[in-house]
Amino acid sequence: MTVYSFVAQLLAVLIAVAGAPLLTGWINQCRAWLQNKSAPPLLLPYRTLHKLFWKESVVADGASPLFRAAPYIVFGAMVLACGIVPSLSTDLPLAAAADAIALVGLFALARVFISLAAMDIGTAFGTLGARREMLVGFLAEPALLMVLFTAAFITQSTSLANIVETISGQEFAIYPSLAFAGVAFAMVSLAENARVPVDNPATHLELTMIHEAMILEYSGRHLALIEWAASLKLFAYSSIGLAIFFPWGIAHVHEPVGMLLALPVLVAKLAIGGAALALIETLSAKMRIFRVPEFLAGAFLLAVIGILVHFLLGA
Amino acid sequence: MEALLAILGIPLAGAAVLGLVGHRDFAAAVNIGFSLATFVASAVLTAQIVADGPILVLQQQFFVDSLNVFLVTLTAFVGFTTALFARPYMRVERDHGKMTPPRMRLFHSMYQLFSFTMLLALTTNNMGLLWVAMEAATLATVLLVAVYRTPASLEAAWKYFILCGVGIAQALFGTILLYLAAERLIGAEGGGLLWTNLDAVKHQLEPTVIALAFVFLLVGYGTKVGLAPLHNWLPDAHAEGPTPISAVLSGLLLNVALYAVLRCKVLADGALDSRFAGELMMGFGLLSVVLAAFFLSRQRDIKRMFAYSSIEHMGLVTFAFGMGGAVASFAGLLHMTVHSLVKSAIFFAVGHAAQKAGTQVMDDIRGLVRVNPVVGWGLMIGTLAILGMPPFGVFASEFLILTTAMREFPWTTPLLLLALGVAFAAVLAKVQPMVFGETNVKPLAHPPAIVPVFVHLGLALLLGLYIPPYLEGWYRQAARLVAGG
Amino acid sequence: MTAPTDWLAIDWILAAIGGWIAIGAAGVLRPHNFYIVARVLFPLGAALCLLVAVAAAAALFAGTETAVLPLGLPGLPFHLRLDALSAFFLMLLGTASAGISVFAAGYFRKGEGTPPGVLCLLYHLFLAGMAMVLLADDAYVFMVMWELMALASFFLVTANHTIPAIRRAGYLYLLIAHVGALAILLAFGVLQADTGDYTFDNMRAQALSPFWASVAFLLAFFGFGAKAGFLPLHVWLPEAHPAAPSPVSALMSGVMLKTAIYGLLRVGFEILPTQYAWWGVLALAVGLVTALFGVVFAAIQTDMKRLLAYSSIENIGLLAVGIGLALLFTGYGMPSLAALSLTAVLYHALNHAFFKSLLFLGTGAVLHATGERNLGKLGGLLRHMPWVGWLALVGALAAAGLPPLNGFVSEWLLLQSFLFTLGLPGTFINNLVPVVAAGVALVAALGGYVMVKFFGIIFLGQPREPRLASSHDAARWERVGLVWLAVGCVALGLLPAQVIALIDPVTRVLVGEGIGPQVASQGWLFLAPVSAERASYSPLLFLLLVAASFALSFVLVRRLYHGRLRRAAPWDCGFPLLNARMQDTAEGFGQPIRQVFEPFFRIDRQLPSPFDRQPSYRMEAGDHLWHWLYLPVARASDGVSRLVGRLQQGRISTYLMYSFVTLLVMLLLVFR
Amino acid sequence: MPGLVTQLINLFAALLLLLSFGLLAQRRVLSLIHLFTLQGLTLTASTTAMAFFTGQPHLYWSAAITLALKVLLMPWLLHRMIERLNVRWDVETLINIPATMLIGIVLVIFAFNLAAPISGLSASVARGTLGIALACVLLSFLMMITRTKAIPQVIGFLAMENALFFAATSATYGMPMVVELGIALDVLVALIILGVFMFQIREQFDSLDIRHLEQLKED
Repeated sequence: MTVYSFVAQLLAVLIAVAGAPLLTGWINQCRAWLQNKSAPPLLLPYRTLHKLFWKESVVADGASPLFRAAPYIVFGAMVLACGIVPSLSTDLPLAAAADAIALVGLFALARVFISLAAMDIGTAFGTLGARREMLVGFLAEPALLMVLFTAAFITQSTSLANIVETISGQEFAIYPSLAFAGVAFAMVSLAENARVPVDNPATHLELTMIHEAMILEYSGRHLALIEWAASLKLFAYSSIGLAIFFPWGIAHVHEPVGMLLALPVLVAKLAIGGAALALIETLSAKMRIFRVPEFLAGAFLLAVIGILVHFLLGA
Repeated sequence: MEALLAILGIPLAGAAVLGLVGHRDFAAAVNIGFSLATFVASAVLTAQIVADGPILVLQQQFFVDSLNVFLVTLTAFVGFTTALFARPYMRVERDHGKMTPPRMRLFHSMYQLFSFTMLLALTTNNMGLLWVAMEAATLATVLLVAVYRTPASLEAAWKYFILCGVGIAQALFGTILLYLAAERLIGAEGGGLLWTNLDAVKHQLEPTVIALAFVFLLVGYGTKVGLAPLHNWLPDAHAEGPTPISAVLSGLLLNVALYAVLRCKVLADGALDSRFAGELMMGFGLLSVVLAAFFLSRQRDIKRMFAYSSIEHMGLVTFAFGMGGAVASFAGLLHMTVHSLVKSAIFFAVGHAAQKAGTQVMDDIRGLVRVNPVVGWGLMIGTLAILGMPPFGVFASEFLILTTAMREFPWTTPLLLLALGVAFAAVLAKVQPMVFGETNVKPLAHPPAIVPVFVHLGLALLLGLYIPPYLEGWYRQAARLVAGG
Repeated sequence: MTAPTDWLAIDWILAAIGGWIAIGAAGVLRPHNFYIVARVLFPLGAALCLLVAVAAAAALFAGTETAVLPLGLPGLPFHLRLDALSAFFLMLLGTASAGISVFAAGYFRKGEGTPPGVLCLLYHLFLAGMAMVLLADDAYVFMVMWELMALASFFLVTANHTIPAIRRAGYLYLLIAHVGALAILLAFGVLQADTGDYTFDNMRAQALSPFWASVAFLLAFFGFGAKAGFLPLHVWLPEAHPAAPSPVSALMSGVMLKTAIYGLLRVGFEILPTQYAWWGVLALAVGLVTALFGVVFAAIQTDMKRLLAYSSIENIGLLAVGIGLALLFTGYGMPSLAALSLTAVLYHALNHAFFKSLLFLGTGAVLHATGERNLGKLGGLLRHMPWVGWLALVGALAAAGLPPLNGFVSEWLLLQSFLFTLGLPGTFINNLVPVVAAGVALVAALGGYVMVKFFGIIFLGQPREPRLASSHDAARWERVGLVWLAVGCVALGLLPAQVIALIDPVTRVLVGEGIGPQVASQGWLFLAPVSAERASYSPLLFLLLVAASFALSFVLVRRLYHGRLRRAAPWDCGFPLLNARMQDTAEGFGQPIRQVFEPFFRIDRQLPSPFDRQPSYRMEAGDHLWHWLYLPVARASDGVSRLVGRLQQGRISTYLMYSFVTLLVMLLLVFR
Repeated sequence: MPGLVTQLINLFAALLLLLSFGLLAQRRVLSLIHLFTLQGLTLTASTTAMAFFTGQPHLYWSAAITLALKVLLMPWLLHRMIERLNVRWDVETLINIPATMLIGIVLVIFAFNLAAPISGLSASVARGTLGIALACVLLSFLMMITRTKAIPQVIGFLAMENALFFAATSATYGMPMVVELGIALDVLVALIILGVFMFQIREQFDSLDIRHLEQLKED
């Protein structure tokens, strides 16, 4: 790998790690506007992280090393995820280390560890959250995989970089299969990022919370890492969606100039995407927990239909 | 020659001697002694036959070739081991007061007489004498079946007697017809009943007569083989008699009766130049296998159940011989051997088990391995062996039979496999809880004679894994005689 | 066989098998001498396992070796053959069972059902039987060893035979195994095509008509499926595996099931000359249903060993799916793609052998420490048995199919091979394949759910019973075994390129193609089965990156901020009476799955009424197939035997009538 | 001359068949025994005739044996038995007599047709009799089936032996001596053992009704 592509890779990771909280902040802001509340400052997430890092972290008596290791593992997994999803350029050396399937595996890894950590203390809430998280996961994962498969079938490759190159490379074409996949992907990412209507990041109401229930025992730097990882996850999902469904503007291999152009494009796309997410969250109401499987099953089926459509229409 | 005389003389003498002293304590030992002597003599005879071919002695009245000499050895051997087993078993029966001294005497002398009739039936060359011996075998055992004098045992004996008597009468009619057919070729001056002569002229024998004769002979001797639907005496007689008798009935009598059928089949095949005889035997065999398999699952008395299993296996052997051909006949002979070894072993184990539990009802026998691991494992292994589990010999022969059937008569294989599967399910379901689990049986005064069980099972295991060349050659000769090719 | 110097691999393996039998015999000589059995014989057996593994690995590339033992039937002595396929599975057997044997050396305790010596005999006969099955090259030795294997494992399953449920499990197991064996026998009967020669060589030579070839395949599929636990022949598996002592469960689940897969591959690809696509469709369908069924049932189990048994059914289903794909590809003449999916199958077989054995042994250690199999009474064991706990975590992550461990690699390969189905002709298949792919993805995700439940409930949280606090960690021998298997899981996960190099000759035997060279061309670091553009995966790099960002964040946080930590009681949400019993139970954890997959189960629930003195709650999720298939069959045969029983109604006149009628009928036969 | 012999033998044969029907029809035990004795007598006569005209010495012997066993010894034993057990009463049958007779006639026709092709081949002067012998066998079989008491069943059994014996002597020139001796011995022992049994059965069930012997069965 050339020095250039190395730089590109590094840049992608750094931008993701640095920019992820910003995206979260932006979404919160939009949501506040849409619900005409007075919006929190855009940089609030950074301050929260800073504050949490300074706080000493309180760990329950019975906690095993697993509990303390989990935040770092999750954070690391999310960083890697952001590293292999082409956000600025498709020229990612790391992309060879993990393709789309491995990406799903990566998310699963993070999910499993956070759930295990939640069960580690042995409070009722932790296990409850873990159970619900896995419930979301076992439907969301295959759905996401099927979405990626649709793209993979179209481009005959599971390496994200190649998918993006192929889709953005050829002249503009409408893929009905991608339409299905897109809807499915939207639903999945809502669920995966603990967003309304599946979960509500802003609530601590026992009966409904999923993600929050799992991290109830965390505090201080551990909590900070988890929150950061969550925003990284959101960033990763957004850039997956952008990369597959709106790949235009992402720099190709061997066009250093593209990088300069790609950054503003990315920011713009993320801004729009975040606004859209906030809009969805505002318009829809939180579901009862046992509606969630139906919701995700719907996403799963849509994704499968997407592939079937591709098989039948060859497009 | 001398060996032959010894084989016939020793048991006869034994019967006489034990008729006098059979009630004494040492009688059991004497019984064993005579059986052992018989076995040794038979071994000698076998050696001679294998060395220098068949013999034909005493005005051609006796004929020993590789087919019957192997059955002679088997008979003598199982007779010997059964005598070994009978010693402690009958002791216990006596302690329980089921056997009075007179009955002991009857048992011992009749035991020897029975083995005499078996050996006579095997070695004689005269179809008439064969019949006489078979009838005599019935007479010798029928009193033993009734020896306990319980209503059930009397009923069993009565049925055994009447059914076998009537059946064997048909065989006599068949023999007469055979004689009638032979007389025209061989002449009235005797000889017309000598199997060797018949075998020599079998191709000129009148087909219609022979067909008729074979039907009667098959019904007659088939009754004693226990082919369905002529089998009805068999379970009762096995269940109600003393276990050593069940062992020899299952292990020997059935074989000898089948041997008689085989001799007749050879003649019929020669005369008829059609598959008539074979098809009849296949029909009977198949019917017996299937019926017996379904009978098995409804049994409550353990000896009764294994009696049905004997019917099943005899059916299988009959089916094999019915198919004919070198491989099938070979398999049939092998199956006869392993069946009588394993089945008698099972009856030994069952006998001890039933004595320990004080009942033959399977639901009341539990957890044998806890009290007496050897008997328990013996019963378990024997059962699995008889169910056709490798690496025991039963599987070897069943493998050959099934594979031949697949080739010759594919439509029969599903039936056979169904029957085998049903039998497996039924028997295993009954035996497993008897052997394993919490126990209710109590140890006995006299240590069980466990050597015979494991000797038999060991031999069966050997035959499943490795058939020594000379044994194989011997089987092949015999198979050639049966298959008539 | 002369001096060991010029021994072939097969000779070494045969020697090892002989050694096992000798060990077993030695064990029986001193059935109650616990020390010799545990400390001498089992380690010896483990050494022989390693010997087998090494010899087999050597034989993988050495080409085919044959041997004929002077045993067996006249005219049909034991033909043995060691080709790449056998060698691969022997390697699997050796490596996995080495760990299991070492564990067993520490596991078997005094005074548990069957005496240790007898167990030792049965255990090593079991090993020998499996090895011989893998070597067999004619129908007779195959059947003999196949049944010997079944028999030995049957006795091992019922080792603790005083419990009626265990006896029933053993009975069910042996019965289904036997029925399957009969089917296999029939399959061989069809394969030899009336030649009467039962050597596999002869069967290979036969050119069967499509009909008979299909019959043979279906019979083999049924027979081997019965052993592998394909639906609907799976019912014995969740009964037998929990019933057995844990090392035996590990051996059965990890290795024995693979012998069934081996048989299917042997018959389906190697003996049968041509494959037909619809076989693949069948295998795909059965496999998917089996996998889904297995994982869904695993998710709701409350007994840890039953849970693992169902998860074995799931993995077997995945293997069947892979075989189905391979059949599809060969059926349409795409051997290279078939090679890809077969690589996935073999790889997954190897992985499953390792992680499932590891998990079963882990449950064994837990069982010994706590005497408890019910998940509802376990918990928090990670603190008290760290060795078992952390090693089980490795196994659980591998079983959950998470990168960078081994379970993920094979699932990755399987999914990869799905991506090539676009080239397959036929609308039906084009509709089927995506659905199956989706199903596989769903199964994989649910596998994660199951493993989180398994590990979380047993090892995490608070001990649900006070006495668990006193549970002790695994002893020395057991640790060694566990570590061996865990290391295997990691190694298989991190070095896919090297493993595939081992699998390559096997696929060449089966379909004449292999993906080895292509993979090798990508270097040792990257796994790219077809081409780097299509897909590539590098577990080492993956691990490295996660670890790096882990370490980096750790260091940075310490450097920029601080590492202060305070221990405190868990937050009780203001409810002071929180205790361990209030944790989520196994039932609770499975409840969402039960809700979502309601129709899968035959649920009978017993809810307490408000007026109960001792209110109790009971919920059993039964198996529909049991009521739809097995009970009717049992009833039918019972009915038939009742009818048959009528014949024997005791009246002598009737019996005479039978004979009379028989006679007349036969006379009529002559007469016409 | 042979013509006459043939007629004689056929006459005896016819007599035998008649007696078998008689046995089939007869209700009273005592008369059953008488009929059986007559049968034995006829058998002896026919055997002697055969011996006389064919000049086969051993046939005389078999005639003598028949006389001794089937005319003297066995009837005597049977008589003693029924006195000891005092069972002189009527015998009820499972199937009523006329029906039994009808079946019997059918059997006879069947037997004749069956034997027709064979009897032609017989070298014996009495070739026609084989069919009759077969008929007698089947009739005795039928009798055993229809009787519900022990003694009649035994008599049926012995009658069957008679028929077989007749077949042996008339259709062929008699079995070899050793065989005949053996058969005779067997039959005698059989009868004795049956006698023993009947006493045992009697003391167990205090009746000779074999419908007591229906306990061993599948249920």
